[in-house]
Amino acid sequence: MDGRTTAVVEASSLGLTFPAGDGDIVALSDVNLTIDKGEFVSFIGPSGCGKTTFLRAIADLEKPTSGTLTVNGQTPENARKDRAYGYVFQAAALYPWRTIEDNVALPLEIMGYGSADRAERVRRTLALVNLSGFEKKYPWQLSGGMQQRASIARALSFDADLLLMDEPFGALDEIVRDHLNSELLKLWARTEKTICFVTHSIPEAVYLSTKIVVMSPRPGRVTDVIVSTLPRERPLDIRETPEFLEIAARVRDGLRAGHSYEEVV
Amino acid sequence: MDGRTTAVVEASSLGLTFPAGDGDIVALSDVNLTIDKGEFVSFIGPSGCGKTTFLRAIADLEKPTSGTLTVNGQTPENARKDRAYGYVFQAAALYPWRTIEDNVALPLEIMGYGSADRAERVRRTLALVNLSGFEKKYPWQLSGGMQQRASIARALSFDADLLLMDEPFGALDEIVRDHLNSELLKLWARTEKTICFVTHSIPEAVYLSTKIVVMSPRPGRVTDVIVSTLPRERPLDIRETPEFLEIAARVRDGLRAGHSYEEVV
Amino acid sequence: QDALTLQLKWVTQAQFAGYLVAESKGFYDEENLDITILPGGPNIAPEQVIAGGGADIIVAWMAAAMSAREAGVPLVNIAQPFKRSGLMMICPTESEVTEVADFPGKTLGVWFFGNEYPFFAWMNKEGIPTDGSEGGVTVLQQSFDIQPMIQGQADCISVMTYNEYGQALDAGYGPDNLTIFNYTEMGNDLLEDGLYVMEDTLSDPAKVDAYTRFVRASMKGWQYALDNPDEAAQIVVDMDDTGAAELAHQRYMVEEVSKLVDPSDPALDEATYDRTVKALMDQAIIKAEPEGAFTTAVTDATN
Amino acid sequence: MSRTLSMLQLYLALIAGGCGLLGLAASLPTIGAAPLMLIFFAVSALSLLRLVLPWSFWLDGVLAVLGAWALIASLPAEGLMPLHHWLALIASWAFAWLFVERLAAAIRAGKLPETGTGLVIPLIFGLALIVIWEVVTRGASVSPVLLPAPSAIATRFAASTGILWADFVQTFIKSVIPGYVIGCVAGLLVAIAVDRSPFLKAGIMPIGNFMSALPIIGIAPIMVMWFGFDWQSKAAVVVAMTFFPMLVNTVAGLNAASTIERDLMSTYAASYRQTLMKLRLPAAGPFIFNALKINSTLALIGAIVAEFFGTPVVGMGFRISTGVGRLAIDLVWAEIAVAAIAGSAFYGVIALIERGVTFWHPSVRGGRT
Amino acid sequence: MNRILPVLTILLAIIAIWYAASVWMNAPWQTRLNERADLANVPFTEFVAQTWAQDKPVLPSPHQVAGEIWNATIALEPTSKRSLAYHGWITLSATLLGFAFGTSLGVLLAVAIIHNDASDRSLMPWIIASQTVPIVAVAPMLVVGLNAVGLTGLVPKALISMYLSFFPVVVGMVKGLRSPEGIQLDLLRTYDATPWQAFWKLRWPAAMPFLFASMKVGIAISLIGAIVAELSNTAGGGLGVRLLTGSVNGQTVQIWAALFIAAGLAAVLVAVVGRAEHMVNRRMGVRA
Ligand SMILES: Nc1ncnc2c1ncn2[C@@H]1O[C@H](COP(=O)(O)OP(=O)(O)OP(=O)(O)O)[C@@H](O)[C@H]1O
Ligand SMILES: Nc1ncnc2c1ncn2[C@@H]1O[C@H](COP(=O)(O)OP(=O)(O)OP(=O)(O)O)[C@@H](O)[C@H]1O
Ligand SMILES: Cc1ncc(C[n+]2csc(CCO)c2C)c(N)n1
Ligand SMILES: [Mg+2]
Ligand SMILES: [Mg+2]
Repeated sequence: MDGRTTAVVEASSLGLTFPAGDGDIVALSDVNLTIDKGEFVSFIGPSGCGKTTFLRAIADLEKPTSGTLTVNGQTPENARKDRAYGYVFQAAALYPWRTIEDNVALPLEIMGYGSADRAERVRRTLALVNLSGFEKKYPWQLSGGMQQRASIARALSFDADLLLMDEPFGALDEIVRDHLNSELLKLWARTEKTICFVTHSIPEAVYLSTKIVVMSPRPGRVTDVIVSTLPRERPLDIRETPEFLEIAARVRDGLRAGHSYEEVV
Repeated sequence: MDGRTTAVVEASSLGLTFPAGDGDIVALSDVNLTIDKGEFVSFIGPSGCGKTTFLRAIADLEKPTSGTLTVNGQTPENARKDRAYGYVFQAAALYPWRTIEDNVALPLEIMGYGSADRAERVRRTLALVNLSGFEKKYPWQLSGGMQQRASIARALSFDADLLLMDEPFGALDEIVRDHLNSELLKLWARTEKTICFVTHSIPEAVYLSTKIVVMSPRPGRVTDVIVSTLPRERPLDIRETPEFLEIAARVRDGLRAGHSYEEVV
Repeated sequence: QDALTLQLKWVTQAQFAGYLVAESKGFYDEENLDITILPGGPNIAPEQVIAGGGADIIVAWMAAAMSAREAGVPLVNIAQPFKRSGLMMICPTESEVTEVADFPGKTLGVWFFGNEYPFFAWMNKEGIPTDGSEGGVTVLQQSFDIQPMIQGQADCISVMTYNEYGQALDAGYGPDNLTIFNYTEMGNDLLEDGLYVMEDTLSDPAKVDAYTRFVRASMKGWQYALDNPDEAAQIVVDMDDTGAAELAHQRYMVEEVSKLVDPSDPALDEATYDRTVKALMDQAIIKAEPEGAFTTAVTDATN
Repeated sequence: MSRTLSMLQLYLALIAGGCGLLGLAASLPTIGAAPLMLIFFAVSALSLLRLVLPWSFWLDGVLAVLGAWALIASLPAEGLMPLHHWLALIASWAFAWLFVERLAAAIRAGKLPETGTGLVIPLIFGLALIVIWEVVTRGASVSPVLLPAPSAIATRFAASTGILWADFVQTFIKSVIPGYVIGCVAGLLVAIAVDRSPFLKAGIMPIGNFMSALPIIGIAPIMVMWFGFDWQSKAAVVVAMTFFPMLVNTVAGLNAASTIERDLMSTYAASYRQTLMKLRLPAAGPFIFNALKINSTLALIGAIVAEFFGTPVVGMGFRISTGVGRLAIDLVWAEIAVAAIAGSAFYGVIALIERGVTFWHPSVRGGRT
Repeated sequence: MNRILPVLTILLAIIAIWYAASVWMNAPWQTRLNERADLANVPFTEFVAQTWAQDKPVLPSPHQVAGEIWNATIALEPTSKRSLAYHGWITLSATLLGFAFGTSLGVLLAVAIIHNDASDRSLMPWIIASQTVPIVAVAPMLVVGLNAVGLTGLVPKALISMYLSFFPVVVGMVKGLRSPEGIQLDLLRTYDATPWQAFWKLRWPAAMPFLFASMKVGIAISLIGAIVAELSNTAGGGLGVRLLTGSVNGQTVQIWAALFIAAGLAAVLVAVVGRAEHMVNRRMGVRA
């Protein structure tokens, strides 16, 4: 798996066009990006710039229309069949007829884990996202934030080395978000996973990432890749340091550049 | 209308309890708050603390169960019948069978504006929110941000003196949000409207408001009312000034106090 | 035992008393026959049932059977217990119909579903148009009860002497406030309730033998029914799976049917047959003179 | 091409080709008896070459047509079809299926345009059913009194257009249309009235549900008794049949507007009428059309049933019931065909109007929000 | 209580209107009867009573129907051929068998439609067309045809029930099996789940509410199918046969009694499906 290269995701001249009735929609064009093992990469950019599309392409949920894309050195399809990644969608997408533990167990059932192993993994990942005690509840009995955490647990349960997260904390208020951000950082530090993370929040992107990919729309392009100079160890109040603010300002400039207000929204 | 007092909204010992199968839900308890004419008041607090409920009570969409609440010195019901306010819901709530301009014209039709006046107001408010050129589109042909702006235009079209806005910019990305924030500030400065504004974002609250109401849940109470010392004129980069950061820190502390993480989420 | 299925033309009632009594009294068993009697109804065409193999013998009116013969179901009459027709048209006094000449411009209720041929043959004979043209009658597809007369929806309605006429009597109608046209009395009767089988089965002597025994036992049933009308009515009521048959009404029906059936002679009267065929051809209900549409082989053997 | 066959397509191809091969072998003793059939068997057998050579799906379509043609051309006038000809039926059907299977795949892959070709598939399916019907009824000598062949029905249809048209006018124009309009409008109005009063709603809805479970067959004789023999009683049955679906759907539809959409009206202090006209009726549109579609099939059936219980001597139901009595089964099927065509067309028209009126609904505009 | 009161009020109103209507509709015939019997000047109250007690009324009064229902159910042995309980059972058995057939067929077709492009495109128009065929017209011929291949009794009736009841099930199940959102299907794709797994773990449970809604419609229609079939298959009895014999004998009271029993049976069957839905919902943790 970690063959000749440490690149987990490698995109070169990647393009992805959606056919549409009145002219095609170019969602991604000429994207070149390498994500190495153990990196925490944030994607930021205005709505519709192709962040989700790029994550979906990595996950083999969309087919690139040009260029090449490899995941763990293989095609995305083979990587998917190897169950190389866990995906956290923008919405929690829990199945309402399953309890929280059954929801978390879903990928394990499908991948054929034994039932003892399953129970153990469910217990462990639920504890990790602070949901112990809610195993037997149904999704609608939990708040939005708890649901989102359950969906993260589900993606973590089978220990894929690559985590793809599409605005997982979009619906949460600032305090809860802060808490989950630092939990996620701890998890990442502990497990050495590679994480691709989509967000709209500049502070969040700066706080979490080792690398920030700024994108711009029409067509979706990578306009800037900012490598963070922050240490790996990040207390919450790092966000008031000048270094942090400086990176944030750079991200903001990058964003604004690709953002001609009138046409984007 | 602007009778003996300048208080637009006046709540004293306000309580609102939802009856529920297993024990009532106290959404608001002992809320005391006065909002004067021309103020820009932000409400901030964790999910479920009663922000929406308070706004709905002002709008006469919920009936308080204890205490008193007056709007323009009258009961909320009479104020509603006087069409005293414009309401922007958390979701855009545009009618999918109407074009954007017809959606904006909806309150005007209902309030019996003449058709020439209607056309003029629609044109003007759509221009205000930067949607000129999209008059004939249907809501589902617009992005979420554009929909949200159309719903703001709809609330502005009939020039109510009081604007109630429930997380109007929740679904937008930072850049667009910044833009709309400054537009809103300009509008407010120009028209002397009174604005009640719900948000989850501390910078947004601080940037916009003359007064920030911090709430905490279970039961919904007002834990802090912070009067902004920022000038009325606010360029975007005011957000990097120490004064701004200090107010933001105070809001954050207020929020955190009411926020015992485990039980809320 | 030879198994045979008999498809009746209508719901279980005393119109078929002979067969029901024969079954109930064990006359068929005595002839070493295992008979299944299937009730009919307004949506069941016995000619179609026998064509589909759902029955061996059917009770049918000759006009319908001959018409079916032309349509490709080779039916053959093997016996004709009913000698006379029970069909009548009745007109209440309010309709102001007292003779055939009064018909033009009136609305007449007629049963369809293969029961309409006698009426059209009659009108054809009288020269009264039925196609809605000038000087003709308006025809209604009548429901199978006397409501159209009670409701005044038709000026005259079709009845059977042994069934709907009884309902009319119960409802307070009678000879004094009705004009009655009896098809038999007018000489317009077309043979009703004969027994028909498929032609190809008659080449099998074993089948013919079974039919013979069937007819013999059935006639014994008829004889018994007419001799013991009260018991026959009770048997009919008992054998009705729908529970709709009323004893008093069935008793009336046995009485009336006895005027139409000759239990001593199941044979087809050739003169009546010829008249029926002529009437059908006159009216183009059938186009060609039927060949071999009846056989006396069975009735000859019963003696 | 051969690489792109799915499992199902592979099986179908093997069945089609295999039947061709077997049929070819079985035809050899009587070679020359049915040349068209022989050609069909031969080419079918050849189609097995698709395992090694490319074989366009258009060829499968051509073979399906050829097979159907050969079958119908060689149907015996009397008696049973030769046993090995049944292989041709199976092969021809397998080719048809294979053709639509591959055609659908081509449309999905974007190799063929959706419009036009999309219509071809249901048409082929229908034609396949008719060919099977024709071949089975005639090949197995099914009595025309039980089930006539489509060709016989078509012949009768063509010869009886006068009668069929008169029956159509009596049943559809005079009974169905007025009954449908009255039933639907009444259901809509009562729903609006009921919706205003929670008390009425709570009282009427359970009873409405009970009534809609009433078997209408039972209503028909009563309506004939009440409203006479002509179209009025048929229209009354149609009214009774269409009223409750419309009532139930509209009541549900009037509740379809979301709380927030209603609250919006409330913030404008809109009157009941304004809320009804500008919000609740438009929001109920999809539900109302649902009822209109259900009713379009119910209405015709109701009118036909009612004609079983007494009519003037015209009408589709009359013709069907007397037709069965007279064993004019081909005419009965011609009437049934008229009913099916009229019913489908009625449904189609309502569905088209629905697309126009509720263009905004996700189910119509294609699901993208 | 606050559910019963409105229903009761409306019910009372209906019964009052019904009584009034039966006076009005039976009056002409009663007048003629009285004239014929030379009864002049019958007091109004007595006349009203007469219209409510006719033997073969145009519109039977509520108590006549209720009395007939009582006499034909409670007052009789359930095995009696005059008992509506007996006939109800016969119809019910055909209904249930037809409903089982119809639901299975509907589900199978829906599964074919969502999994196979060709089926998706070819079946739906014909399924809709199938419902425009007047089954009442086809039923007699179908009964004869099935008889020709040796099927009699329960099965032909059940097949006609099936013909009517599969339709709402296909329509509902196609919707239901397609109801999972793209994101939920994508989730399974990220696990590389097989179509079989996607069906059982996602599509099938997601379709449950649709299945039950369809089954409620389907079982009521099944009953109608069984009754239609009995009109063409009078052997053996059943509620349809009672309707028919009532109609051919002009026994209006008998028709109405059979109708009400049929509607009551439908209501009970729908309630039973609703009950089953409730239980499944509980097992699936659906919010109360
Ligand atoms: N299935 C699709 N068909 C057609 N166009 C699509 C499809 N999915 C996405 N697009 C288009 O592709 C572009 C990129 O979409 P994408 O969802 O990747 O944006 P995003 O950066 O994730 O935006 P957001 O921040 O709003 O989630 C958009 O213009 C969108 O309209
Ligand atoms: N209609 C209702 N019935 C019962 N409880 C309700 C109702 N509406 C709101 N609540 C409850 O009242 C409390 C306050 O809700 P409210 O919507 O005002 O919160 P909020 O501060 O707007 O939260 P958010 O930030 O998530 O929008 C919550 O606990 C909620 O569950
Ligand atoms: C000629 C022809 N034959 C078969 C099918 C496919 N098909 C139609 S119905 C059915 C059964 C259940 O789906 C199947 C497989 C077709 N489309 N066209
Ligand atoms: Mg996205
Ligand atoms: Mg809220």
